[in-house]
Amino acid sequence: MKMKLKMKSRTYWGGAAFLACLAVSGPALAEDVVSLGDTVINLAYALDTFYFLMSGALVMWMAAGFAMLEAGLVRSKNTVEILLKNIALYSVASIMYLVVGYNIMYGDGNGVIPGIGFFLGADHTAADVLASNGETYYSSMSDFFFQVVFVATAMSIVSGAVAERMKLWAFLAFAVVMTGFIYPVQGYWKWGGGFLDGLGFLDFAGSGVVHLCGASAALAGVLLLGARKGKYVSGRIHAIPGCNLPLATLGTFILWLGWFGFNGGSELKISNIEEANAVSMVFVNTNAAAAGGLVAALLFARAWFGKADLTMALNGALAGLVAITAEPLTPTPLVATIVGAIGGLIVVTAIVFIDKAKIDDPVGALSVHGVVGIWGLIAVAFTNPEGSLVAQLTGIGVIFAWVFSTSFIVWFVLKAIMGIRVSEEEELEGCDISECGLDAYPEFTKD
Amino acid sequence: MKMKLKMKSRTYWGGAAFLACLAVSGPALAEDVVSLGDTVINLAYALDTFYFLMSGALVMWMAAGFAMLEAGLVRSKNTVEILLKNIALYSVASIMYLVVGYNIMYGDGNGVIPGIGFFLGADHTAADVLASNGETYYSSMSDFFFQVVFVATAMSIVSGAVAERMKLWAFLAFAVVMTGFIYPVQGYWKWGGGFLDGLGFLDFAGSGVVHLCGASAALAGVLLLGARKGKYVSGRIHAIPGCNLPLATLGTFILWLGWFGFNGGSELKISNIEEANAVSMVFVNTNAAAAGGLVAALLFARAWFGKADLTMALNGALAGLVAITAEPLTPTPLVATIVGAIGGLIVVTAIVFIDKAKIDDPVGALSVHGVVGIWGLIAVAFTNPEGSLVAQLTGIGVIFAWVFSTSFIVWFVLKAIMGIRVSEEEELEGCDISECGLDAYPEFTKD
Amino acid sequence: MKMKLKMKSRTYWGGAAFLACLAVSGPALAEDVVSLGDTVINLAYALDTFYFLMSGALVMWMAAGFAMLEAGLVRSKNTVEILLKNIALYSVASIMYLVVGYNIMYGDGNGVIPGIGFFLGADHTAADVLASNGETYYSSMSDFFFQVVFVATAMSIVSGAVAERMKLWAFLAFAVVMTGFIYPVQGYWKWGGGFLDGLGFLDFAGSGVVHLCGASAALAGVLLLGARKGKYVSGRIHAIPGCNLPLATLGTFILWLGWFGFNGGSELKISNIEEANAVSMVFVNTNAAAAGGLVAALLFARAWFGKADLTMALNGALAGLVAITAEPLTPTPLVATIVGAIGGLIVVTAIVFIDKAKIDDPVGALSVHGVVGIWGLIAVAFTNPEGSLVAQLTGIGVIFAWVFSTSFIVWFVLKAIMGIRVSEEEELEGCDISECGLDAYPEFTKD
Amino acid sequence: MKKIEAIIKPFKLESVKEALTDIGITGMTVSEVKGYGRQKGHKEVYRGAEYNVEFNPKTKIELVVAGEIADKVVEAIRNAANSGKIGDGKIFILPVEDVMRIRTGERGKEAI
Amino acid sequence: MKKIEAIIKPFKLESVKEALTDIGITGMTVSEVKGYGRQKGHKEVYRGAEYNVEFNPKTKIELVVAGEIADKVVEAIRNAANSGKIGDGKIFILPVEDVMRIRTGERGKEAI
Amino acid sequence: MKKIEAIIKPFKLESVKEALTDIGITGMTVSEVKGYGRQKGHKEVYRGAEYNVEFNPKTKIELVVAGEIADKVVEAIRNAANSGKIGDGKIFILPVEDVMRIRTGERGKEAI
Ligand SMILES: Nc1ncnc2c1ncn2[C@@H]1O[C@H](COP(=O)(O)OP(=O)(O)O)[C@@H](O)[C@H]1O
Ligand SMILES: Nc1ncnc2c1ncn2[C@@H]1O[C@H](COP(=O)(O)OP(=O)(O)O)[C@@H](O)[C@H]1O
Ligand SMILES: Nc1ncnc2c1ncn2[C@@H]1O[C@H](COP(=O)(O)OP(=O)(O)O)[C@@H](O)[C@H]1O
Repeated sequence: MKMKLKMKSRTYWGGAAFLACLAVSGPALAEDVVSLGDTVINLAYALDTFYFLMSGALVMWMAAGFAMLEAGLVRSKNTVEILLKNIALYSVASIMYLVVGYNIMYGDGNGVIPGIGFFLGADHTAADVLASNGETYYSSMSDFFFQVVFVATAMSIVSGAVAERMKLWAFLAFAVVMTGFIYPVQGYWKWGGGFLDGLGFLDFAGSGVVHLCGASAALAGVLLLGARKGKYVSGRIHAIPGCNLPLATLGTFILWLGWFGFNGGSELKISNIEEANAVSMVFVNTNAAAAGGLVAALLFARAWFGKADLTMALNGALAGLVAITAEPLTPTPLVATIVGAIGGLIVVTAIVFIDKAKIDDPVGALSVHGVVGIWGLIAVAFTNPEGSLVAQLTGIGVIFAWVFSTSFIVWFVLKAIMGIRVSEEEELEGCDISECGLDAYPEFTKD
Repeated sequence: MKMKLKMKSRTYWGGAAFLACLAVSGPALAEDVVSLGDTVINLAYALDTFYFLMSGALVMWMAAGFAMLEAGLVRSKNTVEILLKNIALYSVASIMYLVVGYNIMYGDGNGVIPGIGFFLGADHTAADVLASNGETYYSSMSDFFFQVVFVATAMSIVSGAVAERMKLWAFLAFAVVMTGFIYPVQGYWKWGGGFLDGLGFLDFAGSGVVHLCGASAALAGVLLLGARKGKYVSGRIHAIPGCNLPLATLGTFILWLGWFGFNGGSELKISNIEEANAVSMVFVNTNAAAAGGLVAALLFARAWFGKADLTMALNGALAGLVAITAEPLTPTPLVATIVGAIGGLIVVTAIVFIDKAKIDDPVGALSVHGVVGIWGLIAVAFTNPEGSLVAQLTGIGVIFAWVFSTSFIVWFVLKAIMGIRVSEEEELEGCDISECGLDAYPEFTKD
Repeated sequence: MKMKLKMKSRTYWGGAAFLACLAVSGPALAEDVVSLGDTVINLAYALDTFYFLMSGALVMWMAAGFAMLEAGLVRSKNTVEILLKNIALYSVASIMYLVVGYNIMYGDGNGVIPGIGFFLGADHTAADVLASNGETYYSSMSDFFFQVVFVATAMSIVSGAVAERMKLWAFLAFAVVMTGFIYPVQGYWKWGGGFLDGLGFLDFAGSGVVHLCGASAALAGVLLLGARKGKYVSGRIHAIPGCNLPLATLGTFILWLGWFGFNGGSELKISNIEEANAVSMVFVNTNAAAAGGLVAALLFARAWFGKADLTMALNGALAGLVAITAEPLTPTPLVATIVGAIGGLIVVTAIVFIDKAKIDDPVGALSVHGVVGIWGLIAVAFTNPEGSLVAQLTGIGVIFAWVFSTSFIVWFVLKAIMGIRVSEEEELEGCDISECGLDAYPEFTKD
Repeated sequence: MKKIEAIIKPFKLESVKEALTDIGITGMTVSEVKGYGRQKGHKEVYRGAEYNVEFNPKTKIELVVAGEIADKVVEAIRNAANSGKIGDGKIFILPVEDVMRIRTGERGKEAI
Repeated sequence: MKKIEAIIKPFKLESVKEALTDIGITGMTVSEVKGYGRQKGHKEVYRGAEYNVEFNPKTKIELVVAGEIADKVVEAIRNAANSGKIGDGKIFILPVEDVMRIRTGERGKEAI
Repeated sequence: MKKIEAIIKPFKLESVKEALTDIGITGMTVSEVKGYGRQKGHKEVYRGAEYNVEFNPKTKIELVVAGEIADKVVEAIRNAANSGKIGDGKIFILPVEDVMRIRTGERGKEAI
């Protein structure tokens, strides 16, 4: 990677070179101005691309966040399997979205039926970019990278909700369909310029397209899967404490950090004053909403249960993040804090009621990403002048209907073919031994 | 977030568009040069803003570092509470600094008495920026984001020192005052352009404004709080080993990484050759100082105690980072390494003597951020030609006096109102159960 | 760090200032164009430098990844020591490379015998940069920073292979020679423009210069060190499970993230369209290869052992990353996925056979970085038109021969002088107590 | 007085505890142990190397009771812990000479 | 010879150990156990669902001593472990038929 | 029937288990304990403060056997666990009145 060897010969604007032609008149000068202008376009393209890549890297990091969060909230006997599911689903998503997902989501469909295609085309040539008059302003490969990590996020949401009882291979089989087809289709409807986008449905970074989507798929799975053995016995709810709360906290911090890329990158451009201000506003609001969510959830849980429940506080922060994701740009930081705080209150309530409804969600994914995702989408109608409640509700309905129904079918088929739940025996001794043949913490005594 | 939909209509410099007017003469050309120049200013503004946001994200990540470091160095029975304190204080800081802190720190005061204001104003308009002739060169929102994470850092320092015995809610109440008032006031005195700045007191990234500040507040709390039960019995010092050293090490690595944003971002500009070189130098020196601190502390601990104490090595790395923070730009990398190494030697000594003085600091925060923070500020007098020992000592005195005294009062009042220490019973069974109602590691047997 | 105080007085291009001279004619205009051109060069320099620093920070983060991965795969009684080795080796590398390594690697040698020098020179002046006509386009300090983290990576590879039995101080002594001399010399041969580079040996980001290098040094150490007590007893292989798989998984995620800086930064330039596209392609391919490696290793392990071995899956992802590192730019994402997948198949096989050969490598470093590093270098001959199998094989041979032989000598001398292996007693009770005097998890019962 | 030690499968603890409280037992001490017996352990594979985990996790219940109710207690434990599968465990009855309640210093049956 | 098993509160271990060494006891074996008894456990709330932790952490001390000093030992333990609060624990005395020191093969009292 | 409790060094467990199976023992229960005895613990330093870890990790093996083979078992354990170093541990022999196999309800020797 030695610098001197890699320097391209192509010559860009060089002040030195230019001093020579100071004397020369109009035309020559004009040419220099053109070459200079082209250099500036090159620079802007490079900056926007770099901003994309950094944002994408931060979102990729969220995969680690989900893995740690979930590994911390399950029991030790199911830890290896949840870790494996998380890192494997990220890999599956990376491959499936490359093979076909991206083309479905950003191909040319008719608004409802998406187009289809495979793999990635060549990147923009310099000539095209210069000729595009600003229309083409960053690498399509960087766009793919930024998009692919989003799919993984949606799928990560599922793994938490079905934890501690779903078969590894059934889960990965679902991941193939989810990341290659289910997610891209609804993604096309909104971000691909499909009919939802036409309807004026607003979803800045994916409270709906990513979070509600993931939660809807998870719900379908959970309903077909049933609760963990021992969770609801003779009508009573049994708490099943997570085995490693430092991991869960680390996971939340990772997600919080990654979210700056998730929302910040979704502005899609930073190379001028307005855009730079916009991205900055998104960063500030994203942070404010998370803080608001955590504080609200913490106080609420304390008031309700008499204890400062760390796991609720963590879910509160995530709720704040999910809530602001649909519109992190237009609200003021104060409003963003409030939007997040409401998300925090909602998530605590949702977790308790979903539990009472005997829907077993070990990590609270349905509440955080589903219920609060809906809140975030509705909030747009109030925080963004261009937002309309009708459009938002339509979007919510469409995304849920599509993802839930298709997921339900896929889960159902998987259940019929290979089964989606481990045997009672295996569940008792833990999925780690039966599915992975390993203990997560072999040296530490367990209950 | 679909690109095509978000593209602003505003047209910027486009080579293609320009080719058309090649023929045209002077004035037209001149206009193009102007529009081109504006585009360049836009770009520089975007780059500096992006640099700010990335630096801020790295500093935000330090909050996770403190959480992991502290969770690793306390006993398992107090782990949930320290995790909660850390993530909650970050949230409180984010809100309080947004509400009022930022305005106190960067409002217009008379040099001693700061101004006051609430929430954030609008960002710079493109017109203002273009008219500012380079004075205004990055988003004020990105500035806020970069500043807010610093407050959290200062507050994180406190949580470690008072760990394992302070009440959660008293701690958070203190955080409100600290992040909304105490920190911003002294921040104003230096970075807000107050009298300390006028005196020529130098503190590049906050060895004083952030680290000494946090340590001074911590000291006041520790003195009023007393040592953990069983730490000093009948004159003998009892070691209370941290329960999870991999977490402590992870935390140190996180802090090390985040520090590149902490110091690197404090150059505040990167968009030209001199600034880019400066930021690079800061990165190199920050890394060198940390390395020097770790090696020095490791060798010193080995020589002194006969064992290669990992926790001392970790504190050594942090000491190196704190030491260089006051001036990471002017010293050569070799000098930076030495400044860090001296920090490493100091921290080991300080930890032992503070312990002998029966001041109980579970994680060594007073030594790392306080004692070494002072060393870092003094070092400036020797590593920066513009530095003066008198000014540095004045700054140290002022910051300590202000933060210690105000903090002492706040802690004192809290002690009177609600009490700051958990009951002996609760301390024995651990704060996790009594305050949070959870175990951090419920499945793993404890001593 | 108050902005207003740090603003340089130097005036750059300002549209406002410019409006004044709209009237003026040719020459004045020309001057403005020059000053504008210089500003653009400044900007490009700043962007490339920033890109370097961010990439370097990501690579630095890999040090944490190795620490967590290794801490997760050893037994709890050797955890403190492996953590200490990892963070200490990073520090030693930072210092040694600063003192002399960098100068050996990028000094002026004769192609075989490198030059020598100490510490770092001054950075480029603005004048030089402007005069360089694009040749000099980023800060030399940022270059150093990016380079130094690579050395640490190579050394981190060693620590894993010799874990659980090597003396701490012997290891660190080796680190001094490795990072100050052995690595830089072969680095010079390739990236410093030495004879390997002349031969057309291609190694984009270091499958050979970094990974094979680290593995070769590790192999020499392992051979002299022997297997852990109890690993191979009476011809039977005894599994020694890692004690904390969540840590190992976290480490893998960290490495995956850091690798974007490792490969992405090795393009060395991003400030124009072609380069921005190139960096983007590198990101996409790096991610694709890791995903391919994980999936392939997971399926292969499942088929072979009947269990979905998480540790093999993690090694598979790392294998994919190592495999693509030699050429992440020219292959299409699909090809990159395949290159990674083959790496995943190779690593599983290699781990099993190296184990059968009674070469004890607790974390699989020899297989991941050595065997797969070689595969990555060979693959270049097929994925890069400019690649030649002969040149690649030569490079592999030279790097291995040099690093293995010199390392062997150093290990041998260390063994003679101070011994490289802990006593049987110490190994039984664990290195943590004997070498560091600490337990990693003092409160949790161990087998 | 007798000391009864029962080695049971961990997931049976809850029902055994209930069975015992049902017959009026107010105290017991529980610990985690590893058992070796007819029930064979399971195979694990770690990085290609197979190995047997020969010890199965078990829970040990210790309680001291008045001699006359010992059999009743043994029966209660057996009924609650029995799943008919190999590995259900064992119950041992040992003689106890005396008992003291630390708090009160009481001795003998009163102390139980 | 007698075997004395004491179930005490964990934080009392230090003082009990000292009390025993004071009366010349040179060996004992300690383990972590969970206790069920009059002392009720505590409530925890996890994500809104309350649950009782009915078992309290206890420490079990086992030591074998010569019959004649058994009472002395029991008293020593009691005095050191007694806090007068419910949950202080129990002491059981069991008969031991023989003892062997592995290192030397000694038997009987010499082996203790 | 007798109950044999052996306190041994953890790393001896494997060989003791083998020695026992060699003489036909089919069941045993193992737990982790901490031992205090002649073998002194080790010093640790934590952040400059020295402290003694007075308890050494030990493994406790409990097995109930028919009275007549008790001595054979004790010998087997001793030979396998003996390293001649201080801290090798102890073997205690206690009387057992009855045994029940939970699965079958068998009593006495058949249940072992
Ligand atoms: N002789 C023995 N002494 C002590 N514990 C025993 C003995 N035999 C069995 N156990 C314990 O009982 C458990 C169950 O015994 P096992 O033979 O596996 O099944 P079962 O009790 O159905 O015959 C073993 O895991 C072990 O903990
Ligand atoms: N019958 C018993 N057999 C065995 N252990 C017992 C018995 N009764 C109590 N224990 C142990 O003693 C501990 C303290 O007993 P508890 O009834 O809670 O208080 P107290 O000893 O003050 O009456 C219990 O937690 C349990 O571990
Ligand atoms: N009187 C005793 N009662 C119960 N356990 C004992 C007794 N004496 C020793 N032990 C156990 O045996 C272990 C070894 O004893 P120790 O005195 O250290 O060495 P040795 O057995 O060689 O004399 C101790 O760690 C302790 O666990």
